[in-house]
Amino acid sequence: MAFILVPLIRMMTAPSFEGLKGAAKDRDVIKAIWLSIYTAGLASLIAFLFGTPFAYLLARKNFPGKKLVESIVDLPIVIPHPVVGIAILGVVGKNCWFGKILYEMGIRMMGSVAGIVTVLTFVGMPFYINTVKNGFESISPRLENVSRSLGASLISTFFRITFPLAGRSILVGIIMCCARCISEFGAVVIVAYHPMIAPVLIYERFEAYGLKYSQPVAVLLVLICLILFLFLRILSMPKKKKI
Amino acid sequence: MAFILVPLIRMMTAPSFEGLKGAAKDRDVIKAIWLSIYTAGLASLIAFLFGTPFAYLLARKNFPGKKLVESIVDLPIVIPHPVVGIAILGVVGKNCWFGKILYEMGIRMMGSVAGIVTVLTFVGMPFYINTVKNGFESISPRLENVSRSLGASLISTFFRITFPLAGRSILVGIIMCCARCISEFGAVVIVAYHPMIAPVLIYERFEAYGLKYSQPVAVLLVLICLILFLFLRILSMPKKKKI
Amino acid sequence: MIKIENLSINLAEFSLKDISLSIARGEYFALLGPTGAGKTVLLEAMVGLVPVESGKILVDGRDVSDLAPEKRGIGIVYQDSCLFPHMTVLENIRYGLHFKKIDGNETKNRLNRLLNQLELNQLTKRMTINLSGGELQRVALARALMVNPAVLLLDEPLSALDPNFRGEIQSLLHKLHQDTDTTFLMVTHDFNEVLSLAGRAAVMNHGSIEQVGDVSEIFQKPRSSFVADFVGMKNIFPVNYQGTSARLGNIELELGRNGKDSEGYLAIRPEDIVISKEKLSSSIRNSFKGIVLKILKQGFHYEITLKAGGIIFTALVTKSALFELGLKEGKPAYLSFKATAIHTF
Amino acid sequence: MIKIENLSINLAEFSLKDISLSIARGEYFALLGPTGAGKTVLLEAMVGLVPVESGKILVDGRDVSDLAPEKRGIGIVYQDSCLFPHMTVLENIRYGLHFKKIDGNETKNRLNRLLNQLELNQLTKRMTINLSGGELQRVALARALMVNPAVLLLDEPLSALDPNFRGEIQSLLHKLHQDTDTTFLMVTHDFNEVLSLAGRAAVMNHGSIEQVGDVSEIFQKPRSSFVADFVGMKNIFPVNYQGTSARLGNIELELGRNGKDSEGYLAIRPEDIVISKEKLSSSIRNSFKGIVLKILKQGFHYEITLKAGGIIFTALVTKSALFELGLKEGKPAYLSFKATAIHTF
Repeated sequence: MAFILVPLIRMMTAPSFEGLKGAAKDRDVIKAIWLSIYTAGLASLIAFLFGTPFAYLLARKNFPGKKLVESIVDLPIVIPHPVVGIAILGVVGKNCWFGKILYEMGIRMMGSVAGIVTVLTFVGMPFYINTVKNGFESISPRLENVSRSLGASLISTFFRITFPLAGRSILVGIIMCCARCISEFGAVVIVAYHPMIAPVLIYERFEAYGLKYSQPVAVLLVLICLILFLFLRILSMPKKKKI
Repeated sequence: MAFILVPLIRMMTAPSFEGLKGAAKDRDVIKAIWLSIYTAGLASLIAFLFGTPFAYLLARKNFPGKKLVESIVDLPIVIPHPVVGIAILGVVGKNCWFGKILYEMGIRMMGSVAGIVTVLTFVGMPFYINTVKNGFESISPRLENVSRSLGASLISTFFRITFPLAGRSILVGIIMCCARCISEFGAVVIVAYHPMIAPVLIYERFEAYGLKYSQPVAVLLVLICLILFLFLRILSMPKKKKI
Repeated sequence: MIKIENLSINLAEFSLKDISLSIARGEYFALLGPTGAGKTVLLEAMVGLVPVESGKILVDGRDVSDLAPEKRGIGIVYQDSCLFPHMTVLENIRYGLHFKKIDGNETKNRLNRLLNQLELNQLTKRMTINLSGGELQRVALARALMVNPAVLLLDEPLSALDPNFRGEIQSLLHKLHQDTDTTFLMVTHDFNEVLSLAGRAAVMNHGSIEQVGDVSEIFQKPRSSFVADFVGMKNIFPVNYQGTSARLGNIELELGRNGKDSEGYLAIRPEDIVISKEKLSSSIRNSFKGIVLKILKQGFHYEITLKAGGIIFTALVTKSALFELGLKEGKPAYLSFKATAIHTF
Repeated sequence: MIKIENLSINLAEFSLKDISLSIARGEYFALLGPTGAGKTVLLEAMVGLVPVESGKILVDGRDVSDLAPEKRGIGIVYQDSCLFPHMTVLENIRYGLHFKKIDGNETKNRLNRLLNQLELNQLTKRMTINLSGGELQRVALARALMVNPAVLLLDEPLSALDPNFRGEIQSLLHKLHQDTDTTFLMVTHDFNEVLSLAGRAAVMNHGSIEQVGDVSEIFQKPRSSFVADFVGMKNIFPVNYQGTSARLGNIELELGRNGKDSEGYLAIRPEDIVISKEKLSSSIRNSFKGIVLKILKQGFHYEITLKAGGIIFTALVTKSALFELGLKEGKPAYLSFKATAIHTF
């Protein structure tokens, strides 16, 4: 507890209000934080669109090799962050056929927003899928059975019963994914040093000017994370009531 | 699925066998990987020692502010990685009273193994505590009640009933914590660029020599992560039987 | 009407072997069996949640084996009622109407009838979280009957209720069944429910059906030792048959009919054994002197264990009979039973 | 012996108000009540898992209210048996011996006796995962009795079992209770179990005790309308008392004793109402002409609903009585009951 709290509180209180104000006015800082939020949001949206049906499949169906698929989904969590960046560069780089296609379509990954979003989706996806999968699992399949026995098709049942009941889990999943994306540094720094997301900016300030000058930006970013996190906690709180 | 697998497979197959052998013989690489494993193991041990009783408390007792405590435990997951490093430096640095005490005791955090372990414990602890907490929660408190009604004290009950039954969860928690520690980069790079853990080495190679030269080291590290991960999956597999 | 022909299912944990069953339109049918007998799998196969390996399921003559659950016309009510928690009571009941073209007037009439019969008029605007167990189950019944299914499956509909609510829902089920032409198929553990509600029943064991027939037949003429044991037939003995009599320990029983092959089993319900102080001179063919071993209170009755001719019998008597006869452990008594009370298998 | 004095407990969800209860050594006591009445909280307070707010719990005269659970000498058996899954059957049974100094010979004898009584000799080396429901519960009983507790709490010990196992465990409980001097306190939903096993019982509602007494007294003389309703007393009416008679709708009842205050309730068990075609000339004081409204099959009996003097009565008759009397819905019949069968409260 103290071990976790003391460093954070110390950091939050270290920079003067002036320093914070200065950082909040710094155009580079604002741009970086905005880019962080923007790319994290995009990555979460992608996770929502592609991850939701996938999570439903994992929650409801049993098929041979399901454990393997679940393991693969979890992989990005355990891969060292710079390695994630290197792996993605390996695919989208110009000496891979896929990278060539992208290059010819005019999409550049290295050092672009598209690259950042790709990396963030990669690291955030498992968090989204696992949260939403648990959400779907906590809804009794009997509710869906009853719905179908009353004449609703599989798709009607999903949109009328499953989706509304899993709404909270989906929101929590999006926030989890978002939080994970905003906190990512190691993978992004490999793929795109520029445009600079906030953690990269903090790192650069730390390297160039030392601890004191990186703290105000860090505090601003943490504040944003905390707000997200607070949302998460408030949402997951009244979840205790049984469905 | 493909989105996760393709970059990884591509990366695993990109470096030639010669390149891998070369990397495996490189003393710097071996030293870095060993340091990664060693520090991750130490951090997991610390998490085990301090996290187990804490997780038990969270699983069994209800107290006002429990939600708050749980939120604080989860905090390190959402804090951007470089910020974690900066926060820890803020406490152990020489301009904080705590840092001064450490300095006078001859313990240096900045650029030392102790520093790395501290950072890793910080990021790994929530994974350990949450996993083990879930493990404890899945053991019916009635088993403990019965044990106590048969004459076993609180402590006897913990060591004879709860701990053996939670054994698998504890192992999974340690592996989760270990995996998270080995994958960490952003926080460590702030506190200790040297001695170099494997992700930092990979980053340095990438910056200095480019993609091609970082890949072999990345593959080696990923292999280690995958082995850890395989353990995790095998352990969590037969957990389906009801307790 | 629902008809099941040679249905086989193979799941990892359960399998059903060659199930055949025919339930007439409007019947109230009970499905009995121990936990793990495959009752729930059979229900799920009817609803269409478990793929059928071979065999057919016919609803009103239409083969539904390959149809999606929503096209089968089979409703289901689970023991935990499974109301949709994000809807009000009324929204729950009307849910099925979104998917069925039903005439507005008919809908209105049926809704009003169900709300009245199930006494749900006061609850329509409530959320389901605030309902009691009995109320939940009443709403679940209304929801299932609102779409007028051909067959309604009831999966232990009373088992999650407090005993004092059970009677209430039980009489509702009786009434609802009489008022519709829906076929009711109920899985239950409780013999009392079976005897009160169902006309016919089937007993399942290890994935196959052991016996199908009228409820009274199943309880009074079990056709296998498993069924006899399951429905609580306490006096089951292996015997040697000789023509119209059977040898059991040291005593010879009069069957009044030819027995089975040379060897087999016979069973006598404890209620069918008459206890007396003197040998009865009546139309009863079998009367033996024995010794009372044990007297055990069983609800409002007493269970008497007697030994006669080396065989231990169990009989059930009322309290007043116990006192009138002055039965005591260790004292002699006569036990008698009619030839027709002996079930052979 | 266990004695509870003015026990009060306040939890977020439940509270117990001023519970007092005294159960003699070696008694078999049953605790009844609807879900949510606080039965489980009371058990947990006795075991020491819920902090007591005020009041005392005494075991064999020793105040244990502030003792840790392991020092109270109170054992518990849950419905889901709660065996330790990482131990064999024998290790489970012997578990309590690690913490108690018991003479080796005594231990051996008790272990053998329990293994024999509960027929566990063949199972000692098995892991608990492979046992059936009945076997699990037998092991749980052996484990609890191995440490010879002063009091054994049984939390619905039969409710998780298949009905055909219930009888078996029920007779085992009866036997075990007779062979030890341990006080048994059982929470149950099943009246049959109460009537078969328990001597005395208490009915709880909303965190307080509504009635304590002999089992027969609770079923035959419920002291509140809640208890009457809960134990299935169907005929409960509000009445005006006048001396030794009571006015109920258009009819005047003879009580044979002075009634309560001017207003109150009375109850008659359906079994105590006699139905006849002619007015009975006997010692029965109350006999009225009525009309049969409904005949409903109830297990092996029939429930007859009659209307007499504007009041609806429910009576329970056997099948043979139904046919002998030729009762039909809409036909007249007489209903009679003794003055002593009327319970006033």
